Amino acid sequence: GDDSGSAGGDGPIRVGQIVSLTGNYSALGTENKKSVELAVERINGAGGVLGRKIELTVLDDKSQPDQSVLAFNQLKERSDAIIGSPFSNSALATIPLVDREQIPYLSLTPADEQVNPVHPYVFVVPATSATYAERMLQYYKATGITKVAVAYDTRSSYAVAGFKGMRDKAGGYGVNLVATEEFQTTATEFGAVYAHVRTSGAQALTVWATGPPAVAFTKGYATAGLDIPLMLTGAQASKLFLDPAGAAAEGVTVSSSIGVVGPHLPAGKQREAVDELTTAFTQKYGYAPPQFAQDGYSAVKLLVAAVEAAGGTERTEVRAALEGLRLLTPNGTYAYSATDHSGLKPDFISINTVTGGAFVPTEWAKSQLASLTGG
Amino acid sequence: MRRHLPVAAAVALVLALPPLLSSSHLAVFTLLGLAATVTVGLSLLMGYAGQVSLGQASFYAIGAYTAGLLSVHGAPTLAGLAAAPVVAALSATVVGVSLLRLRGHHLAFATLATQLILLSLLARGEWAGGAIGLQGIPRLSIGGYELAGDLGYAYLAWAALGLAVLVTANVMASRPGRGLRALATSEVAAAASGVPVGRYRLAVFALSAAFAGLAGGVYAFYLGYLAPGSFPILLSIEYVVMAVVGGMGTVWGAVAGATAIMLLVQLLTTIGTQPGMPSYAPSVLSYAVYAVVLVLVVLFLPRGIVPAARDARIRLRR
Amino acid sequence: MSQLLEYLLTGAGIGAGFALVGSGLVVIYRVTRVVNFAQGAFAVIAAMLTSTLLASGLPHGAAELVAVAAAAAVGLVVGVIAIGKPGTSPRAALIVTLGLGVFAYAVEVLIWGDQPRSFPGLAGSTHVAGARVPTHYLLVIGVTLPVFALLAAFFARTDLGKALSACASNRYAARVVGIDVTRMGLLSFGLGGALGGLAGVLVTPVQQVTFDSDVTLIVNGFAAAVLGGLTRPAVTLAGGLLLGVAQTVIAGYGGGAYQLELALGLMLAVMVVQAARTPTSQQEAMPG
Amino acid sequence: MAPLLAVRGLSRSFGGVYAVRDVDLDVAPGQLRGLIGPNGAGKSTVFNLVGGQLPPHAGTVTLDGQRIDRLAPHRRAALGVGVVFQAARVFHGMTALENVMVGAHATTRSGLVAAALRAPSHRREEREIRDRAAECLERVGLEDWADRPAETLPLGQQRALQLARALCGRPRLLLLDEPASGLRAGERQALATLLDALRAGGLAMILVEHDMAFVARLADRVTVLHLGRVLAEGTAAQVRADPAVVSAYLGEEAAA
Amino acid sequence: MSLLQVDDLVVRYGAATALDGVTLAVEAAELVALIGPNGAGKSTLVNTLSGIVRPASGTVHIGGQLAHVPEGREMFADLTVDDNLRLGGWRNGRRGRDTGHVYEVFPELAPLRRQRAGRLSGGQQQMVAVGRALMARPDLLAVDELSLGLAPMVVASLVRHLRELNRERGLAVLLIEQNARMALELCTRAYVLEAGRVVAEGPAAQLAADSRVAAAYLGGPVEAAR
Ligand SMILES: Nc1ncnc2c1ncn2[C@@H]1O[C@H](COP(=O)(O)OP(=O)(O)OP(=O)(O)O)[C@@H](O)[C@H]1O
Ligand SMILES: Nc1ncnc2c1ncn2[C@@H]1O[C@H](COP(=O)(O)OP(=O)(O)OP(=O)(O)O)[C@@H](O)[C@H]1O
Ligand SMILES: [Mg+2]
Ligand SMILES: [Mg+2]
Repeated sequence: GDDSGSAGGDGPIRVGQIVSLTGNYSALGTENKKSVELAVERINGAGGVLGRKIELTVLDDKSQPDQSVLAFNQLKERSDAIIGSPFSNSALATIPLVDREQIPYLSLTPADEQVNPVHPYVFVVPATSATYAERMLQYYKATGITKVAVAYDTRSSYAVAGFKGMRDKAGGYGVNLVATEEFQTTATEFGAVYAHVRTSGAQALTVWATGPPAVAFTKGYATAGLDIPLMLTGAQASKLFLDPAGAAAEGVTVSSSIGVVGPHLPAGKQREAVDELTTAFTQKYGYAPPQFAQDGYSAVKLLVAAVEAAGGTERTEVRAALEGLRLLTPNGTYAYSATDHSGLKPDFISINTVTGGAFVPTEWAKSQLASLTGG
Repeated sequence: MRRHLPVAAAVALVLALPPLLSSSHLAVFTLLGLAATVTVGLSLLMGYAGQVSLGQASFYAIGAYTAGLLSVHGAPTLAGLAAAPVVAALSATVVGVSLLRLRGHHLAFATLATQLILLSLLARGEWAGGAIGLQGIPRLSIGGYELAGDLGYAYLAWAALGLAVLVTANVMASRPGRGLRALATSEVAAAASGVPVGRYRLAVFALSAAFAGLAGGVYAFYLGYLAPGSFPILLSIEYVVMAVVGGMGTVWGAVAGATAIMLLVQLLTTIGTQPGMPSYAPSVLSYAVYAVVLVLVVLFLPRGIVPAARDARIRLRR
Repeated sequence: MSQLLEYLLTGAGIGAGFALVGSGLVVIYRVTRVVNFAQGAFAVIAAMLTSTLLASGLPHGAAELVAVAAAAAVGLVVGVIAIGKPGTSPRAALIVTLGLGVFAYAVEVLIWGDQPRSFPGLAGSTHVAGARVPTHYLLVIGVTLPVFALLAAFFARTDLGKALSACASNRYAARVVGIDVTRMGLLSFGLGGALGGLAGVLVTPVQQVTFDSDVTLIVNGFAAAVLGGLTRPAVTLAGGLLLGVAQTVIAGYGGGAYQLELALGLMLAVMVVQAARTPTSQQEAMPG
Repeated sequence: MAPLLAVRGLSRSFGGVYAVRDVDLDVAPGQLRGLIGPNGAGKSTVFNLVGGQLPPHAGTVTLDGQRIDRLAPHRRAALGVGVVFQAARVFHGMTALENVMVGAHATTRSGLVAAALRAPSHRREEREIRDRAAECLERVGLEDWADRPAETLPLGQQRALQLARALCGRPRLLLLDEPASGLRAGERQALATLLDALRAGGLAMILVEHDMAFVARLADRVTVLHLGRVLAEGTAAQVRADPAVVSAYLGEEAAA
Repeated sequence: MSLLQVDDLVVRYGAATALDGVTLAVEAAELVALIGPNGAGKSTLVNTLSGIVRPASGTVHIGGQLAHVPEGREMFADLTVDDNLRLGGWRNGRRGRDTGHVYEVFPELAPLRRQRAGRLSGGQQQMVAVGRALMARPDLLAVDELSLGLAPMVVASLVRHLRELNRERGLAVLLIEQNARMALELCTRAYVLEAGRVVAEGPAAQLAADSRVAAAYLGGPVEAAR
């Protein structure tokens, strides 16, 4: 490490990013990295923050928790803030060190455990799975669905948390979970789930999963002859899901952050925030920004706003600034507080149907989004 | 005495190095010590006793979770650390009683399957923190003194390695060690010479698991957090690579192999994420260079780094 | 009843996929005693290539064929590097194939990126005796069975098949009788590549591939093949089917939370019982 | 003298075909029994049944009055059964001396823990094993090869090495499966002298060998196996004269 | 040129020299014995002939089909006896498939043709090893230990067959044999190899009469006991 005094000063603002560029989470991590770089580039191009440039250092955690710790150790002395890994285990391995070193840490993984209990310096950017669960229940209630089957990947902490959130809150929305099906990350065939759901009398099926099983599930569902809607979660709201699932995804319901359905937003600040990212990202990389890109971009936005509010990079001040922040980003409007480090409300989640290979908000979602003018 | 000189030099280096390292290098140093400890055990198993384990990380995990769970539930941390190798060895014994009937690739597969099953149990078990992991493991305290700084863990990791090396060297140069090496060639002939083949196979399996468990125990306190994601199958395969690259059938081979692979990986990570590198560099470059180096080393030093170095030295002396 | 039949048939479909990956491992191991860790990469490359070819307008069938041929060529290249150099032991060659598998990651990411891909297979489902089975699984079974029949016949009945087996059985003796052991090894790698490619193009339509899907593929293939000691095609097929059917039946009647563990446990039990019935003295050649 | 080894009604089949059937056999201390017969007669199978490499399907094996036919091979070794296999089986990656030291396993004790701690008792025993092994190597004339990796020894030396390894276990009964095969006349001579000396020391031995002259010179008694059964038993001269043995095994030329 | 011509052959294993300038020849239809103590380099020589060991220097010329009976039997343990034999005919392609003539030489093997070779007794394996070499229908048969583990009757019949093949088909043999007396009786010429060098050569009868050779290889009291 070089000079370790990190407060104030006029030098660049040093941001470290720990991200999975190899291993299981690399598909997510690459998008995180691209969008963070894009945001930094744009901000520096526009003159920086408080007249200071942002200097970004990116390290690969290889989708391994201890490599994340290694990366953190490498970054801690020369970073004013850190953007964390998309892999929940990596993030959780790093958080004790964040507590000790007291560096503002913006996490790009949605695990509820990071904010519950609150760690003073840890702020989560993506909507947590519990938030998604709540939004889906709102949708079910609004569309008169009361009997729901749930299937979840027992090995994915995201899926388990989502399932638990749904189970705990279902009663409040008059929803009855008539079937609970478990499967594994490695599963490629779900005939048993389809069969069990078929006999359960459910009116809809929610699947909590990340990565490969979601695609295999959807492909199987298309030939299973079930005629109730299949509802997937934010983890599927990207081309990482749409491309491999292909025609099988047609007609499936998928919840997503609002950034994913930017063109369907009403004109206004929120729409502008999304368009800003979409235009820049598409220009640079040739495709529309997926969910994970929105998270990365929003993280930089949040950080910059906090530094501006704090008037510098003094860590305690940046932390305090984050806690009092209200900021419009492509992901929605964040409102962190001393007791809530997860920031996003269910309102910023859209429920979509895959139509013609794209995410199109449902009628209900459209009516909800109509209020999101952001100003 | 002259034989002990290189060893003494190595010990002195290990003692002197940690305070000089930056905190990130110190972390690498610590993790290296742990990886080498596991690899010494694996090399013992593969190189001497001729058994392949593709699930060695499971004993690393068992050691780690043993130490973690005990101390999370209030047991003295030192007791947790002491229990780590013991529980790992016991698990190996229990698993081994039935699995060690298997040989060669059957055994390799069985160990791999065992690890998959273990990971799955950990990911499902609320008691173990589930997929999200076990949080809040305290730091290790020895006699009321809490090992808070990273320096202490670096020494601890390398002390574990020292112990593993010493025990391995002692065992291999002795009666049971010879029995083990013999049964690697021919169990029939070894048994006819009086070697209790089954018991020995089990014992060496347990011993190698104990090393992995000890390393896991240190890891638990060092990181303070454990998750199934920390012990993937690929980690087990990495240990095999380390053992083969370093050279099997020699204790120092395991250490050299772990060092070479670990440093290579860190180097590639650093290079790949340098500013100015193309966006695919971190993955493409690190995969490609890692692969090429690995393939070249294995093709041109098929018996491993240490035996090759030894041969070269003998040739130079001539 | 028809429910059980449905589980059995879909299980056989997945199991056949496992067995196909395993078959390539068997062909290579049987001849060279090398456990080819690059086997999964053959499948991934063929699948990725198929998706590209289909996207560029090549019809189904042709695209798959080209991809399988390409996988065979990749197999040959892997073989040349892994066993082409004299004095490379099977254990060293194993690590080389592992390295080449990682190298394939680099190539795949460079060409196809790190995002998952898939392509459609046979659509819809078919009713078999009242059970509803995705049609694509019937295709997988329909290809796998004849492939294994051919493979078994090739090794058991043809001179070339026997010469190939002889290479691993006793390398020295094979050279004594004039078999070119290296050339036979390369042949097996080519064949193994084609089989891996075939597995890739057949299983991808029901799931997806990413550059690192090879790990899962190889674990399943290894599980299928190891039951027959990595040398026996027929037992490999049985192993794959056992693994696949056990998973669907367990998921169907017990729940999916532990299907893999239970299926693996079942395989382990079969292996241990098998081993217990053959004493050591028979696994090694008898002292005679 | 009471027999050290008593084999009664020993039988073993492979896939329904008997390789050994109803065989009786005795060896007393200081006695060398020849075991001869055509190829595939069941001689090596008898050795495997006595040594424990194969379980018998019927019959008993007693050593010094104790049943050993259900014991694991390493237990039989500990009781004093030494084996020299027909195919040379030396341990790879170990020197000739280390190979022989493995043979001492049967009669030494120190285990993993003592070795790991380098306990004094263990170090003493190590020295003793090394001395004993060196002595055994010398007995078979391999002292110059002590530090060579065993697998690089020529075949003849590998066979001698096996003998040294067996001797290092201080056996009471030694099973020798064609120990002279691949040896030249001079080397056979040396082997014969060694076996004579061992017999004089009270060792009981069973010798399988196709060289009738070698057997005749050494064996006190000879058992002839044919198709798994005992065809004849007696002194070398007696069995050589037996017409059944001539027609099944020796052939007219050799007997002439 | 001779059927087999070896000139100044040097073979090394690492730093150790196993053959140190060996020159030897076998003419068509000639029976030649190669005798020498353990470790002399006999197996190394034969392995070099069949291309398994690479020489450091020197040349090997073979003017016909060579077949090699390796030391230590070297079965394809998990293949059947029949398959083992057939592979012996690998070099001959289709013509190499007829195993009948081998079962004539070794009638003992006929009932075992479906048995896995690894399960055979030692002597039975040696028969397969010799039979496998005969399957190549060679011009030159290099035998590394002919009678190893074979019962006396089998040896006698094998010797008869070799003589016959030599007479009828012009088979040449380079014979390494533990029983030097038998080897010198069967062969017309012989070489004595010691420590990697040819130390004596000449007509077999003449070598058999040589007192030094007799003492070392033909045996004293053991053989004399006959
Ligand atoms: N594991 C086995 N499976 C099947 N058959 C076997 C097995 N072991 C031995 N046999 C058969 O049993 C018979 C006896 O074999 P054994 O090895 O005892 O003969 P031997 O008397 O030692 O012959 P040799 O003098 O050739 O060594 C042979 O016909 C052999 O083929
Ligand atoms: N693979 C090897 N590595 C090292 N040295 C070897 C190897 N093979 C043989 N040697 C050595 O080469 C020399 C010649 O051995 P070779 O086997 O050719 O002798 P041989 O005359 O056939 O002996 P035998 O009569 O015992 O069969 C010996 O000193 C032997 O130790
Ligand atoms: Mg025998
Ligand atoms: Mg030889």
